[in-house]
Amino acid sequence: MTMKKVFSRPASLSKTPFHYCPGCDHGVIHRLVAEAIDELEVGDRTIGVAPVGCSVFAYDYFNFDFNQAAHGRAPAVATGIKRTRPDSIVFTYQGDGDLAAIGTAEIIHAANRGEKITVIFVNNAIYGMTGGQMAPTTLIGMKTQTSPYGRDASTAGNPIKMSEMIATLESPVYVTRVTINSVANLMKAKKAIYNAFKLQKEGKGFSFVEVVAICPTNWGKKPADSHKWLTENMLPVFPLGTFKDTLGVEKSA
Amino acid sequence: MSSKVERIILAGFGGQGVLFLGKVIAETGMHAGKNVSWIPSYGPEMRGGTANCSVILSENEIASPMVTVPDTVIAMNRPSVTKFNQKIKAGGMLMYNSSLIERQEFRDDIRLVEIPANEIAEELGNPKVANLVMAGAYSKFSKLITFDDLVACLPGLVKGAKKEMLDINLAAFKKGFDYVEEKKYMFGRYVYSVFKGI
Amino acid sequence: MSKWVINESLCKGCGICIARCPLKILAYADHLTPKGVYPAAITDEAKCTSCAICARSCPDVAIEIYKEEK
Amino acid sequence: MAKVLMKGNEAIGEAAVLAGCRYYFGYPITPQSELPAYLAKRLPEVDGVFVQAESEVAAINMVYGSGSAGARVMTSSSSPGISLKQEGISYIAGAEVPCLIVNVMRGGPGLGNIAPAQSDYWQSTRGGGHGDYRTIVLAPNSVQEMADMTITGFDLSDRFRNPVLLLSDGVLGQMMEPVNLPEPHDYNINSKKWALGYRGSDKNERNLCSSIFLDNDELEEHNWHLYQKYQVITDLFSKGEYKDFAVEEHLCDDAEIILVGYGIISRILKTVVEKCRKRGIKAGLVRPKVLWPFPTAVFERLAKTASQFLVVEMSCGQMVEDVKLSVDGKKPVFFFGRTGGTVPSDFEILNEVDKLVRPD
Amino acid sequence: MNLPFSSDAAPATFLIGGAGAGKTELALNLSVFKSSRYGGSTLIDLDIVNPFFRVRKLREEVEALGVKVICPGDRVVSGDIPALPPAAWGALEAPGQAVVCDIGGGEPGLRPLGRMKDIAAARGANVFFVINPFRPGFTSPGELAESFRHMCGLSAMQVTHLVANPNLSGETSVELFREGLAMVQDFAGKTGLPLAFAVVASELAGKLGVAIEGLPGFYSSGDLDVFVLERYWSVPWHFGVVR
Repeated sequence: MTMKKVFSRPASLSKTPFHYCPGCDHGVIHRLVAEAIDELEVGDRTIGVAPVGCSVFAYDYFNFDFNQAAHGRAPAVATGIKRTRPDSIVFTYQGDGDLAAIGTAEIIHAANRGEKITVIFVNNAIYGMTGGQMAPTTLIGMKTQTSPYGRDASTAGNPIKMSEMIATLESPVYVTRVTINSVANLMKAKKAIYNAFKLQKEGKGFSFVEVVAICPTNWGKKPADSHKWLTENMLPVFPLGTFKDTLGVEKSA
Repeated sequence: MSSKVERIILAGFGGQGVLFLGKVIAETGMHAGKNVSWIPSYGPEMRGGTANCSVILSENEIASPMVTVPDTVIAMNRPSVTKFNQKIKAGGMLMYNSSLIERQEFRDDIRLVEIPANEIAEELGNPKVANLVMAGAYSKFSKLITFDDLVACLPGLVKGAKKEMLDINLAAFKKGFDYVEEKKYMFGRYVYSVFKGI
Repeated sequence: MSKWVINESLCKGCGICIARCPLKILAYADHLTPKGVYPAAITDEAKCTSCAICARSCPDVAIEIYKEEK
Repeated sequence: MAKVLMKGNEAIGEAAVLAGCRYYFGYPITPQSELPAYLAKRLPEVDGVFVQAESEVAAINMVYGSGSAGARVMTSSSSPGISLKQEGISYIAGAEVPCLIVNVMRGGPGLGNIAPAQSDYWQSTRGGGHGDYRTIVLAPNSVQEMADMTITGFDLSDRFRNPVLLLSDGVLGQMMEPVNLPEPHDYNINSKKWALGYRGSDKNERNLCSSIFLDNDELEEHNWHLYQKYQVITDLFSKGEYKDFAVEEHLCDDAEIILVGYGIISRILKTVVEKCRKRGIKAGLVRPKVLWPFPTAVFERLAKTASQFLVVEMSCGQMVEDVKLSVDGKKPVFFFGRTGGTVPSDFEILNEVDKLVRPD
Repeated sequence: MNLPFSSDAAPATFLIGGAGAGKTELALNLSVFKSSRYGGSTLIDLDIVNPFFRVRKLREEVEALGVKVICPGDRVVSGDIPALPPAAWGALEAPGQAVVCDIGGGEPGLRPLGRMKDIAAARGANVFFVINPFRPGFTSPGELAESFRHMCGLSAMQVTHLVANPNLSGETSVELFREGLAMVQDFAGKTGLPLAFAVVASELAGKLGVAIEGLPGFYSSGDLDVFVLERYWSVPWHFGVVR
């Protein structure tokens, strides 16, 4: 009688324990990235770009090469890496402050140039790292350190829908929004991340996966309550779905 | 004109090809084994509608490439004369495009050379080569480059040009050179008086 | 028959696995790990179907699941 | 190879290609736009990559990425654009990634104008971005040197894993002179074991390019490591193999007044020195070819023999501070400068020399 | 003789309040006091706001005094990363040692408490609202009431006691102390919340007629319980220096 592994830690994920708060979604998203890399068998030629934000140490949690970029600049750094080593699998891992505020120019133009990279965008509607300030994706009325009276659309604008925005561009081949609030959604997220990397492996073009995620600490909620809050409040604003799939990767899979 | 160094300012309207004219002279100088430098007008000088560049041809190493006191000014339009007339070294030369610049009271301590460059170019069927007419004319005066140097250098300067174009450029050089020759300017003497009272 | 293994040094006691276990056979252990956390533990391994929902949900990738091979 | 007549900006571009640089990331700004234009045309001919970025900020970060992946990579800009690049330069210095950055200086502060200037001396030699770091700063004064120093710059940056700044100005960028182009180098992208994507058989750990050290002790260790590297560089330039490369002296041995200038100014000063000599004034010229590390030793030595120094810059006086530090109060150091795009003429500088040498 | 504060024995104490109210200094002192009194205590650093005022800076010093410090991992200790230590939950759940929780100043610091309100309620924790009436936002009865209402809403925890910490740092005089104390007492009267004690710096204790036997400790000054502080944390640019 032998025991077969049903589930274990993916090889691309290092043994270093995450520094994240208990219950943080980053850990699951890291794992999904590592699983996709393993399943595509590209772990020996993957280069990640870590952002500024809570996931600033992302580089320590994977067993492949990493660059740690300045705030918002990861898509530019990834462009430099991918252009230099076109046979590498290059991805950025960015939060909403990084990608949707300070680095808006970089992400839009990397997408528009059709850089053959994968972007994992973790949207939790708040700046976690600096202590819970308003993000570009903060919901209307949501109170944060810098929107103490609730986000007011008349002065702070509306939540930016990055996936929808990027899907308007010609070049990207795959733009999708997922979440991991339930096991079913988690499996869809896993598939989306796999698809995004698969397209890159095939040399196809810019792929973008937005993961709507929780920040239990800055939301002041237990993880389960946070996932519930996400479902009730964030998903109506950030609807799940695939906004662009030029090559039909979802159907072919 | 010193035999060791020639400092030239070339000026005109944008589009008259003065920067290219400078480049032709500099490149020719280089192929003739001279030290050369070329600087376009740059910065505040660019304002006011004239484009200009400075070229130095020299037997020796060129220290400063800046030309503040030119030996020669090649002026393609009126504002260029106004702008650079007073800067020419005493005993230097003002070579001007008389198609666009009326004869007038110039300084009397410099050599004046008038070339109806536009008219000559139009005769050749291409008004754009007026600048090259001036190049041909300049080679007549230069101690550092010759007409043959100019001709030898041309194919490298207009890479990929059609034969007709090359021919018309050569013709422009020639016309400019011949114009000076025919007019029999008195080299080595200041001929400011030539125009006085004519 | 399944085998449910937790790496207690990775567990942060967030409780997501406990909440999501469809058979409700996970609970906090009654001991503290060296890191000062009450880790998740399996209460009735015999009932485990090795669905791996707990493992997939774990943000710290602390759980491994094995199943008897036929 | 035969001489070619080239613009300074173009010479940098061609020299970069010859140095094995195949990656350029930039953004247009006057007066350096000929350089990206040249490379946009040239790099595809050698299977290189030219990317016009969305901003200088993005461009320098592309350089960071490409350099961290082992490339010989460059970017170029002019003063306001270099200000935007400072964030990236700080990261690149922190992560010890080699690259070449070209600044064709124009007037400032702010938008200033597009005229030539030397007012980024402080920014270039003092770091420019945040944190304790240095960039090697090379200051050419001819189109030939624009080409030569581009190649030296790549070599230095690879050797020390440090960004190198080629500090030029609008005049040098725009002027044409004959250039002897160097022989092409082969550069192997897999020559750097530390680079991301390096897949040599001797690689046993994953590679990381990062400037983050959240632990106080780790950061302090890293800072002192960088400092030691900068000391090594300083020594190599002041007494080691780059000693002669770092500075040019002209007629200094018997000089009573030493004129000091870099870049295009040094060319004018050479004319001034010649004119001075003709008039019986014992003038000499010191031209720092490397602005960091500053050639301090030359000034220490000349402070013993010369009686005064005159620093000439196209700024309100920036390098003059380094000259004063080097002369260390032993002899008076004077300054003459023009700004706003006016390149001082040999006559006005001569006039200044006259005032100092013949004070009545 | 140390006068034990009547509710001191509660197994867990949360310190909340405005930024700069003096929570961190009080947390350090309370945990040191509890350590000496009960043979050990635990201090939890839940500050996700300002990396310059976190107890983790003084970790070694207070651990030498028998206080177990729980703070985020070493690698983020100097970072601006709001990772909460998982052991915080374990410490609050575990029976045994007295636990003091220091919460970061200002409103954002209060948010993470939402994750802990259930466990705090289950343990019957003391939730002290620390007031320095000389800090902006607390200087008039109206302001104080508004700030209190607002912060209680954010913290999701039920405040059990008020703590008065009237001080102007080194410039605190007896008169100033009494003036500030009166304001907090007045506020306590209005809200019906008990004023647990007032915080007094050791320099001021003598002037108030408190005979100190050991620091830090609880003493009586007339009808008022005071907690006299040892100054562990004088100014942020001296952090790490313990007298």
